[in-house]
Amino acid sequence: DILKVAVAANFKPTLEDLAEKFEQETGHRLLISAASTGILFNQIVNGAPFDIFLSADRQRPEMLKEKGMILPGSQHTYAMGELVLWSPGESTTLVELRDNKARLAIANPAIAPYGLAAQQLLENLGIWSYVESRLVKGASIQQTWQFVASGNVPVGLVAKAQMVDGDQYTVMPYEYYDPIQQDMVILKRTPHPDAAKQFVEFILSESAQSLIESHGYFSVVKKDKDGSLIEKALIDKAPIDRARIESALIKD
Amino acid sequence: MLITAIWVTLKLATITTIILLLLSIPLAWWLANMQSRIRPILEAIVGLPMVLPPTVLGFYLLLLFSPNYAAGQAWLSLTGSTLAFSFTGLVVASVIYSMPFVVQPLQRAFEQLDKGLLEAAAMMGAGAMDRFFNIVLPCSRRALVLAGCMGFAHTIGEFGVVLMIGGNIPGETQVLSIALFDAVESQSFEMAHQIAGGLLLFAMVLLVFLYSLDRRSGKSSGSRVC
Amino acid sequence: MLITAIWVTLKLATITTIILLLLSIPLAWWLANMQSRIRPILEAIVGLPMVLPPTVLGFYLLLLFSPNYAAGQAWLSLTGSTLAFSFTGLVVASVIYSMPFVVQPLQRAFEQLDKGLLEAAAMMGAGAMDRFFNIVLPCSRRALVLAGCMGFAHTIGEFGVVLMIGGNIPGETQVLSIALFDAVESQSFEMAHQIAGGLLLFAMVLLVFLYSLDRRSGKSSGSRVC
Amino acid sequence: MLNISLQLPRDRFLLDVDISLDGDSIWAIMGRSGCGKTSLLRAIAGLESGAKGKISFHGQVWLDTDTQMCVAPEQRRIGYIFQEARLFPNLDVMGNLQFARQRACRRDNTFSFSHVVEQLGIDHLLGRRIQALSGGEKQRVAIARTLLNTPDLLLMDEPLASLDWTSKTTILPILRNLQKEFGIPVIFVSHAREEVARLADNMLLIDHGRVKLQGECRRLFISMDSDLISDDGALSILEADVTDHDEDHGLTELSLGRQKLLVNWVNAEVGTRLRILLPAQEVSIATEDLDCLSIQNRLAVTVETMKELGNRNVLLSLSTEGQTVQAVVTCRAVDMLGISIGKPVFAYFKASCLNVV
Amino acid sequence: MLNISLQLPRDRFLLDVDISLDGDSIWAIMGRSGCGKTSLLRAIAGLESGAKGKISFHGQVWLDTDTQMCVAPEQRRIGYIFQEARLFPNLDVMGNLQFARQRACRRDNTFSFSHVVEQLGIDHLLGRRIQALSGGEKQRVAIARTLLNTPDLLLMDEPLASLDWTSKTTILPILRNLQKEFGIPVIFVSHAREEVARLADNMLLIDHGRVKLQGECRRLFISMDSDLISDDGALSILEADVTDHDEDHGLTELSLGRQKLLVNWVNAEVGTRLRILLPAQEVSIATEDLDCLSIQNRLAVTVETMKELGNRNVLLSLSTEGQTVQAVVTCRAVDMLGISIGKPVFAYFKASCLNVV
Ligand SMILES: Nc1ncnc2c1ncn2[C@@H]1O[C@H](COP(=O)(O)OP(=O)(O)OP(=O)(O)O)[C@@H](O)[C@H]1O
Ligand SMILES: Nc1ncnc2c1ncn2[C@@H]1O[C@H](COP(=O)(O)OP(=O)(O)OP(=O)(O)O)[C@@H](O)[C@H]1O
Ligand SMILES: [Mg+2]
Ligand SMILES: [Mg+2]
Repeated sequence: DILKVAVAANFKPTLEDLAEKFEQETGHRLLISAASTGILFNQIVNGAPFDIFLSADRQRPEMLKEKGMILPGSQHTYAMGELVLWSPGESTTLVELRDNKARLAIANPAIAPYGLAAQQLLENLGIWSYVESRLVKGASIQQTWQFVASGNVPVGLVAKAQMVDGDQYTVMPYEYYDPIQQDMVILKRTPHPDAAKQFVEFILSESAQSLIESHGYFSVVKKDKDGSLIEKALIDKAPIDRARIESALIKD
Repeated sequence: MLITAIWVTLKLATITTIILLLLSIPLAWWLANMQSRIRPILEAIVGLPMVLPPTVLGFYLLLLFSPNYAAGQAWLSLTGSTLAFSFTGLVVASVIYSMPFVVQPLQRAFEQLDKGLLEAAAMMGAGAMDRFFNIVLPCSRRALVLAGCMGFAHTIGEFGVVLMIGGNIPGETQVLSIALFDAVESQSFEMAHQIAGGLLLFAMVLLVFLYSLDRRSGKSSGSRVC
Repeated sequence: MLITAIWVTLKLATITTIILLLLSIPLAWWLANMQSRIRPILEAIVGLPMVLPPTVLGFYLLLLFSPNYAAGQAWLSLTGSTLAFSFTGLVVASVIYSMPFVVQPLQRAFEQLDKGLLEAAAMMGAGAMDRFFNIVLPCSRRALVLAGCMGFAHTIGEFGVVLMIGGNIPGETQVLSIALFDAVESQSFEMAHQIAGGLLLFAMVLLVFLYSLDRRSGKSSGSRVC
Repeated sequence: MLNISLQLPRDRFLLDVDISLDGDSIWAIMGRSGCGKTSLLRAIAGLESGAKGKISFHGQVWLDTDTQMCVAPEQRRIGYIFQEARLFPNLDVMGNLQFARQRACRRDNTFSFSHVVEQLGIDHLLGRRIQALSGGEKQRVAIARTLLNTPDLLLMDEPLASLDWTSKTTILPILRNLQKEFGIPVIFVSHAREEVARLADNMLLIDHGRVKLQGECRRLFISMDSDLISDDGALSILEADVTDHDEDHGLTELSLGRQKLLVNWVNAEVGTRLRILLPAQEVSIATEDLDCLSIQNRLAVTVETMKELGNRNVLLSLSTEGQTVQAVVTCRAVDMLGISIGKPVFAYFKASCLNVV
Repeated sequence: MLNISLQLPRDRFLLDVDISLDGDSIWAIMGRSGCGKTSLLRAIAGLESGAKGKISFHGQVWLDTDTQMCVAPEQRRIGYIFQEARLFPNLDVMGNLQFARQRACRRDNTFSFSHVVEQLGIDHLLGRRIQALSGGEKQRVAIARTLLNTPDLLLMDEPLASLDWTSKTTILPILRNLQKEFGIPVIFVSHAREEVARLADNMLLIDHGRVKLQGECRRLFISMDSDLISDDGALSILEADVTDHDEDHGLTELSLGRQKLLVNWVNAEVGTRLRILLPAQEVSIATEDLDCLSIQNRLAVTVETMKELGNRNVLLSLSTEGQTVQAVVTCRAVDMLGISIGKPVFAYFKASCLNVV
């Protein structure tokens, strides 16, 4: 079967790697359509012929569920994003950032999950008000990355998944922002529910998850003591770890 | 992959340009000769798609095409498929989006045409259609080429509407501009540069060719004043 | 919030349109009167920005503006600030993006101008500038209005480039089209409808007003043939 | 037969015309610049949307505002030579001619292509761009184009204005032929009295949108009330029959009743009736019959009327053989020769003064 | 003084002209349609980029391809009345006139605005749109516009072609005045011999891009070799002094040496030298001195030359008082009266035939 997969643009490179494996393993084919989560959501609501939707957030799948547009029980978190502070030139810290006049690139909190996370991080660290007027907001995390990569903004809060070998970056403490849960759903109108379920199973499989992890995401599954896979529930906020704060703020 | 995107793009741009010209030529002629007071209103309506961001225009087209609403429902029951996320839908959307860029230069050219020539043709027994095809269109050749180029180029470069309406489905609605966008988004800059370079080169060759076609009409009569 | 976006949008569109006209009028005149064989090449270059998806164009502008590269570095050392994410940068990007839509109708109008009128003016002692301002421009009034409208509307509706270059900074680079995009992205449809409706209404009023301005020149001489 | 009853508002007056023009003759329209000549032609052609009234041609109604009837210009089969040439700039000369030829009303060989092209002297121009033609060349191409279209009615707006005399004299007979041989009515606007006298049978004088005078040229040129008659403009039109040719001297002898006239050689058979234009200026009066004078023509006439013209000249109307000859002489001559109404005198004019048309 | 030495390639020939035109006279350019008249004017005006050679006006060099010198058209202070009117469609009639007025070369009152507007009869048109003017109205506005621009040299391309006779006769004196009173040289193209004879002092006949004849009109119209001379075209130009006025008869008496001429009343003081056009057609020959004839003018002349014209007419050149009068008579008259070279005869012509200019 051919599965039409709608994927949030940030996850597309990862999904392409996964797709190869999936196609080999199952013989199904994937047609990957990438766009921003908001666009994909609007398209799905208005009749887009997708089978599976890999969102960059948890909220849109939730909304689809409320509308009754998904196969019951098909919503799963498939990866979790991680924020990093990236300055390709001289490395910098959030403290320096608070005190100097440099611009800081984040994704737009209003429309991008990474943006929301960045805002939470900065607020929780108490430096939002310092940097707010210097923020440059990308419409997506990809754009935010481009702002920094092109050298137009010296520092940005981007996704770890975007970092490539040799990039110097600082991982931000995940306690300071709500987990960037990326959920997937199977759409109710899919003509290939079985293949779709196979795909979901595949994504949650250990091998897939380790590949996802290697692309810079938190894996969402852990092995149970008895070796069976369980879904990781990272919904509760982790307790704040003072030491991590210090290091995030001060370490260069 | 890229090959199919190129193919879809060329098909889309060509079909769209043809439909655009077929629709815009009579529309522009009608507007150009309209005596009514509502002409500026109609002209403004034709120009309106320009002021909406393409993605937003695409969004509203999505709503229009959606089976959730009357128009889309009607289309669905008529043809058995939705307009959105189909090649046909892309063509419809591109036509709407690029229409002003084709209608307006044509309308201006038609307005500037010397009416005396049409009177002369009429006196030789040429009816309205005859005059239109044998005088109006040949005399507006430059404007037709320009309008066609604008429509074609704009459709190739178009992206927001296509993304919204098309859904980026490879082989069906994934056009080059989206592939290019994807490449930039997924940091495949090598590929992005190649696609962008290829697009520019192709456009350059096409435009130079078309613009060279009517060298002759542009030739000056040797006057020193300009 | 919305108010500042409206303000930035209007400011951007107005300044861009003015700059566009200031640049395009001489450029179009130069192209229209060019005898050289390279004219089609120059014309094609002017038209090139059309074929690139705006976001991609924005991406390349981003590279151009970057202090990592020569052009951006030069600008930085000259002015002390980068072009990206500034209002000035938006203006530059919008001008580049909308240029073809302004140059081309102007060029066509200039080409269609009866050179005999210019000769007549020259014989009355009118120099090149005098002729240009007192004959060429007044005779191309419709095309100027059209070109201005296209530039203005296109700048208002422009979005990809602005999104890329602007960085969505309130009061500086956050324009209405981006606010509208944001609203659609975040499913704030109520707001999206309002902004879109307002934009359309504003554009409608403006365009109807401008197109009504030159009713007179459009008035027919009573001929029955068209 | 063209019946016209027409109102058309112009900037300063109403063009208000009610005439019928018979189809077997050539009509000239004259009048001062801006009097409405072009407007009238355009209304006949159906080009003026503001025209109200009735127009019919050979019984076929073209316009009737009462019944909302209006035949489209392209269906009226009119040939219209505009005041400007209006050639199609997208076609070359050949293309312009072919455009007209392909849409010809009749496919008969009223005028063969090569004949028209040759007569108008445009054979060498066929491949030219319109932009590289001179004023007169454009005008000739426009005439050729209209002729090749073989219209049923020909309207011409100053068709010969920008042509040299040689071109004029070759084109005038073609136009006259059009009417005489093919029965195509011709209506033309002209400012040149000479042209009108040579070409037209009938005339219409328009002033501020109204017909001021209408009728046969030979009558109008004689009519004393006519505005056209300034002392340098009066013309007589005589009809005479060919009686003999004098080959030695290159002269043709005509008879006007019992009197004889000599004109420059005319290629016409004995018995043909000819039309002669005689400008009043050319006629001199003698009280005696003279033979020591180079003037070859002498008619015995009687003074019918005498009208003093503004500048102390006198316009004499002289009758002979049922026709009228006009002469302009000075007051002084009238005094010296004692000319008075009813007096028999001799009218002298040179053979070469007579234009035979 | 305008010196022209010029080559300009045309489609079928090279316009190749080498002339100097003196600045104190009015020059006419004649020639068949397409012979290069307009091209010549355009080259003088600096409008033809292909023109090569030298042009200078009053010592000022306008063009010299050797030294790459070329004065821009707008700096040559030329008034150019084009074959088409070329009014600015974005301005109304008043706007067109003001455009020219504001750029006038001299701000003196060579022609006051109201004077020009009135003379050309366009006062009622001032507020009009260009599109709603008749052909002749456009032509007159174009003339007014050029006059108001007060140029230093006036070039006119068939300026009166589409005008009625009344308009022509009011405009001709204005143009003549321009040269005579204000010393502005005038060069004009015309196809109408009448117009040329009335307006021009000198003439240029062009054929296929080359000057075929050049010189004073009075000489050229007499010259037997001239192409212009068909038997209906020959003209004599005489100069005579006013000696008396005959108010009773509305005549003016002129003296041509010891002989007298009578012409229609001329408003000129006794002693003024006048110029008279006398068409050869108008002149009759008598072997005796007659007084029973209405013809008022009689000159005793001697036959100088005789030239047989194509159509069995003879053109006689008659000398009297150092001037030349031409006459066209039929061969028959020559035979009958026994006219031969050297024979003294009498030339008769009517007072009203003489055009005084
Ligand atoms: N731009 C041009 N390039 C080449 N040849 C031209 C151009 N314009 C006109 N000609 C040709 O040159 C010749 C002279 O043209 P020109 O306009 O000077 O004639 P003209 O004497 O003014 O004739 P007319 O009395 O008909 O106006 C014509 O044969 C014409 O076809
Ligand atoms: N479209 C128009 N609307 C109103 N009035 C017009 C229009 N066109 C011309 N006129 C006016 O109507 C009058 C008659 O114009 P028309 O063109 O019929 O004159 P004409 O007799 O042909 O003169 P000419 O000999 O100068 O060509 C003129 O006074 C002119 O100004
Ligand atoms: Mg007219
Ligand atoms: Mg000419």
